[in-house]
Amino acid sequence: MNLEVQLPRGLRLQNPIIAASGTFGFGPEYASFVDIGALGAVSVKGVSPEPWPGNPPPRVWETPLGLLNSIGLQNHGVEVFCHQDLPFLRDTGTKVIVNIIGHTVEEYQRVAERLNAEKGVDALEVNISCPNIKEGGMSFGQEPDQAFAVVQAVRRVTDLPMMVKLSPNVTYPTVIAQAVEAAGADMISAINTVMGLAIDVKRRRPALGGITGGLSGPAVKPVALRIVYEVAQAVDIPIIGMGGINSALDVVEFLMAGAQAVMVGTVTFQYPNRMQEIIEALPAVLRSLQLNSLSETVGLALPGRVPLPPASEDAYE
Amino acid sequence: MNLEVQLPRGLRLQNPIIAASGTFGFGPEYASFVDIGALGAVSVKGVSPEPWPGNPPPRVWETPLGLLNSIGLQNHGVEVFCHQDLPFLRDTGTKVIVNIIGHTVEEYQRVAERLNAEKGVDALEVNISCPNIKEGGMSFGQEPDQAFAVVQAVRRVTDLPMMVKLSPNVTYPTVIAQAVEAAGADMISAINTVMGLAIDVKRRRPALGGITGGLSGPAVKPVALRIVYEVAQAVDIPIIGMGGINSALDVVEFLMAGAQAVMVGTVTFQYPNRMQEIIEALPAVLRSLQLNSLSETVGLALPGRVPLPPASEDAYE
Amino acid sequence: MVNKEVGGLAEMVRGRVVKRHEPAPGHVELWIHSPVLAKAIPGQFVHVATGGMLRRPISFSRLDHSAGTAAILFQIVGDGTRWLASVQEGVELDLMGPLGRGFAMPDPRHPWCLVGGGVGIPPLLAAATAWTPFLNEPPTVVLGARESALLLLEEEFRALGAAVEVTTDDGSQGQRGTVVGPLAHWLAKHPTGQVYACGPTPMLGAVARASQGQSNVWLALEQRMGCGVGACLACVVLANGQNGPVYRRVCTDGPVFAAEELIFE
Amino acid sequence: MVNKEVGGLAEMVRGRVVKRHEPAPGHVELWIHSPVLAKAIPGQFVHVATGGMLRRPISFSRLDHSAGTAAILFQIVGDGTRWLASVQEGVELDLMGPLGRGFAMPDPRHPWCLVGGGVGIPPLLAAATAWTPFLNEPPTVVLGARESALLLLEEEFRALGAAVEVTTDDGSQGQRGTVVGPLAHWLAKHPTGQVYACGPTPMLGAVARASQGQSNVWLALEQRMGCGVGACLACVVLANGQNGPVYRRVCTDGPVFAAEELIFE
Ligand SMILES: Cc1cc2nc3c(=O)[nH]c(=O)nc-3n(C[C@H](O)[C@H](O)[C@H](O)COP(=O)(O)OP(=O)(O)OC[C@H]3O[C@@H](n4cnc5c(N)ncnc54)[C@H](O)[C@@H]3O)c2cc1C
Ligand SMILES: Cc1cc2nc3c(=O)[nH]c(=O)nc-3n(C[C@H](O)[C@H](O)[C@H](O)COP(=O)(O)OP(=O)(O)OC[C@H]3O[C@@H](n4cnc5c(N)ncnc54)[C@H](O)[C@@H]3O)c2cc1C
Ligand SMILES: Cc1cc2nc3c(=O)[nH]c(=O)nc-3n(C[C@H](O)[C@H](O)[C@H](O)COP(=O)(O)O)c2cc1C
Ligand SMILES: Cc1cc2nc3c(=O)[nH]c(=O)nc-3n(C[C@H](O)[C@H](O)[C@H](O)COP(=O)(O)O)c2cc1C
Ligand code: FES
Ligand code: FES
Repeated sequence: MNLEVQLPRGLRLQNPIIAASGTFGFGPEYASFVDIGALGAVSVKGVSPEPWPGNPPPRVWETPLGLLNSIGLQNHGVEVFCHQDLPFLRDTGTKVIVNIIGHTVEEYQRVAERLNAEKGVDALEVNISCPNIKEGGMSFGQEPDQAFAVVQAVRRVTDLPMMVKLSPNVTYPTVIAQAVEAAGADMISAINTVMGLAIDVKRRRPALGGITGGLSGPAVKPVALRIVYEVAQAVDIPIIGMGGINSALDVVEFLMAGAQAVMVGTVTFQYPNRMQEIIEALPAVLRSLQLNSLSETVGLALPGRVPLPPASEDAYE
Repeated sequence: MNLEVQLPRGLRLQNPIIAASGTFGFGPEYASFVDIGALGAVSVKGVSPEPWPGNPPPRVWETPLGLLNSIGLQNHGVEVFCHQDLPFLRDTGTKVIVNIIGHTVEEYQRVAERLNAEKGVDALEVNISCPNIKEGGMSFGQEPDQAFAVVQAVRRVTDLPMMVKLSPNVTYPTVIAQAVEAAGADMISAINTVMGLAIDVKRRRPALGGITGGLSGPAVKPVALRIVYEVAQAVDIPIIGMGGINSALDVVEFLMAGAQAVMVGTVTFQYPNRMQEIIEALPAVLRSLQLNSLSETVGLALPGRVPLPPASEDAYE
Repeated sequence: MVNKEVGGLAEMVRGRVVKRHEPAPGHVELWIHSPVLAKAIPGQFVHVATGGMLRRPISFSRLDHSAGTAAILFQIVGDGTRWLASVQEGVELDLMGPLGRGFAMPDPRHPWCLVGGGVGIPPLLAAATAWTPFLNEPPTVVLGARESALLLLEEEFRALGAAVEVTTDDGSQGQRGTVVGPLAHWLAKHPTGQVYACGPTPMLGAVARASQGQSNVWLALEQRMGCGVGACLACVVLANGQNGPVYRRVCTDGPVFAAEELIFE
Repeated sequence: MVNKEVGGLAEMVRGRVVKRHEPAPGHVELWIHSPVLAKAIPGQFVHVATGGMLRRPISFSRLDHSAGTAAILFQIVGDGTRWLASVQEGVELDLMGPLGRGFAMPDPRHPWCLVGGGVGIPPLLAAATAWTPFLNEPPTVVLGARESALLLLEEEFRALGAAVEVTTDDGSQGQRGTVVGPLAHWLAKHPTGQVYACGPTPMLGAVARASQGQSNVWLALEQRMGCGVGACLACVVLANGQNGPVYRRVCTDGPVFAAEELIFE
């Protein structure tokens, strides 16, 4: 089965499985465990114009089938990224998506502009979950006008395929989605982590050094599917879905909910190999559901697209 | 250990464990499985002025350590509730919290007023997650001004202790919390379910008859704790915490995050007895953490309240 | 007509598996020692903890008062039944039951017919076993299955003296087709006949249509459940209410309903 | 001084447990057959799948090239180690490793001292076993534990010819108090001494303070980990960077750091 995915501005993936930002480092870290060239793409950890220090530890904490993290977007900045990591990634043969972050609109622009100078960047992913330091620390992704401003500013300085990553921590995700579409986003990726907290009862304080953290992993899958499903009906640009994907069946859920491709994050920590296993399993899983291509699967569960239930429903079970 | 909890307007619970609305029916259903008189209180399924039909089935779907439901607030209306269910509950000796719902501000008022006529109602829980039919179906709990309006209207017609139940599906839960405090709420209960969706890949459509549903169970515990922790710092009224509680240790997490009492929901379906087990286990669990009362536990993890780490941290482990 | 049959009082029960059998590929029957469950009425169910967030409802296939055992026969369709299928003799299960309203015993003056499809067959065996001694004649039994290998409990029904007709989707045994053919035939010959059916919802819809106008047609329904005791309102089916359609609970208003109570889409 | 030691190339490994032992209450040691892991450098660790969302990092207590086995010794503190403790001989584990930078071998011209507290002791045994044959004299070993019953591997160190000093919190064996007393004493006598310490973070902070100014002090740290391979930036500790404090990764920059690299609060 042909697993290729054709996305805007000529971005073509050999398959729909992308390593999610922040869970696959800047490229080389997983090289001895994963055949990176076999992945649809890699989205690198968020990259800012200057190095960011990140949050105090502990930075991860397990919750029921979920993971809380408060890495605080530690990274060594776009310069080091371009010299140290990008050449490696370019040579793997996979598509490289650079997740960009900033504390102000200008910082986002600066990273995007710097990447124009580099070969081997296939797309940008604008992570709008960063605290907007000018607006008192609320994230850019939580207010439509701020999301619009960031995306429009980045659009002005880049011709690369650009996806914008939605925060689930908003009342109306579709409103943010429409704002970033209007600002020139080519694609939407969703979702980033869900805000959460755990208490370390022995130490009588929040478990994470950064107090609150972002929840990921299987626990958030229903939240992610809900947002993908709603956003798919609200915008006309492709969606890259993610949140709790563990298996090829999970991927099918996201495709049916309207995603064209998916990202896989937290499960990689436990099973570095899982992305490859999913790529290998996907054709058989689709066929077992009487589906013969990716494209006919995308959006199958959206309103107005529901086909008759498969005949087997009438059989005895 | 004395587990009593003293709440506003003279509402006193014998212990902090309350059956969560919608998971314990209208009272009699669990009578052969649970010693209802041993519970801190029971919050009944949402009650509206007239009967509501609810959503088409399937109405529940399991997700990774979570449960999606779309019951659609089916209930037989406040009249039937008062005649059929309330007398039973009154006789159990537990405190009775009536969860009230409406499609308009007037409907909320109508239920609250009707309950004024009844003995045996110890408190109201205003569920503001209902679709506001006048405002196009968005829930009352998602906009501060609408939340304010409902709560103020109910406050005008009742002198009962009144808690308001927050939706987690908002950008700024603290803003809603402050609005309902300003409108006269005596307490806040948090959280209601998190919006989610699952796909039934075999039937190629959303799994639930109501399409989207509310996520509950252990998966949402970090989300609930985050909101309790933030709201506890934003308002001066007591908080009843809930979301994914399965054990006495979970209860301690909520207490340390700032809740005075908790509600237990989804786990009851699997283990009807779990609330009683928690009540029995709580004193020993608190003592094992060198805590000698409920009151010293409440809010222990809030900023500025962190005591020195217990001495045992320095010991070899 | 409304099902007014009420079952034994439900309890939390720990029951040890005393026998395990695989009657067909992917199907397992477990005999559980539990005097409380053994007193169930055919058509009632037990809510089994299998490790997921929710318990799993399963009907009784056999109820033996004197031995104090109840059996459940189920198909492996997902995680819960997979776990349950892995349970070996000697293991203690965490159970709630008996739950729901079972079948009301037939009127001995009229003939009776049991119609079962797939894993809808087991509760009918419990019914046939309980009632045959008290009735004038053994039942007519119509059994349906996808294929011959998946046909359940045929021998047990024959041992009770029942007249058994078999249908399979692929014609590998008995008549090719569904249970509705033989049922319609039987109904035509027995206008006062009493029908007890259990199986997939589309089959029950077909049974309801085939028996329209008849008043003694009882259907045992399935629906995804939460609590199993009437508290959560998850397990509803569309039924005729006094003022139009209403949702009724399979766990406590059913699982057995009169066909005329229900609305099939 | 920065730890430049690099370990063997890490792989995904399935390793069978060939021996299981309980050296103290609540502690288990597992010998795993895996030629890949057996080539690890003392101080490196293995990332063990135990069913949770994250793997569990555990250091090697023994490394036997010729037998192709590596051992891990751990305390039961939560779900992951509880599961691991339940593993019996013959079971195959899902492992990633060897990971991290291990200890650099001591300079044979100077004396060396191993300082271990609690479950920080095991990796020091791997080091002592690997190095003693190549060095002029066996190490001085300072072991700390909460109480006598929880003291790990003392006999194994003595069997290597080490001079072992024991401290316990409650004085139930050896000197009452922490490892810092004997260490300070040893450092005073051996100004060019090389120290290798592993244990709870507060103990390592105390070791760092006691050895301030000394340059050959190596600490093996613990921190909650995600990936174990440097990708997620979860496992950081505060360290001295070129322009002030920076966060460095325990999994790939460590777990072994020079004491002078680190900032203890
Ligand atoms: C009153 C009643 C009696 C039943 N009796 C039998 C029986 O005797 N033999 C038998 O094999 N099966 C019976 N079923 C169906 C049985 O409950 C399901 O096959 C079982 O719950 C599937 O669980 P799972 O974890 O293996 O599957 P999954 O599909 O993984 O289950 C996921 C969820 O869906 C629910 N579910 C899945 N299928 C059904 C279904 N058909 N009906 C209701 N809920 C479902 C499960 O309970 C669970 O909550 C009965 C159902 C009901 C309501
Ligand atoms: C490099 C390294 C080497 C280690 N070597 C050993 C060893 O040889 N023997 C031994 O007994 N222990 C060792 N530990 C500690 C061991 O990793 C934890 O005790 C273990 O992960 C606890 O898992 P759990 O599920 O039982 O506990 P839980 O507390 O339930 O674990 C919850 C989470 O916290 C993490 N965690 C808990 N305690 C620690 C800790 N002290 N350090 C790091 N993460 C922790 C777990 O990995 C998990 O992600 C080492 C830790 C590191 C980082
Ligand atoms: C440790 C960690 C770090 C992350 N860092 C980033 C990041 O830098 N930029 C970003 O856009 N998303 C980041 N994410 C979010 C993931 O890319 C993804 O959106 C989320 O984890 C949900 O997918 P999952 O459940 O498959 O992990 C991070 C997630 C984790 C767990
Ligand atoms: C099946 C079901 C029905 C519910 N119905 C209501 C309701 O009527 N009113 C309400 O305020 N909350 C309702 N809730 C939400 C619960 O009261 C509770 O807020 C939520 O389930 C989180 O707690 P838990 O994780 O312990 O279940 C319902 C939850 C479930 C699972
Ligand atoms: S399963 Fe809860 S009402 Fe039927
Ligand atoms: S555990 Fe991921 S960087 Fe160390």
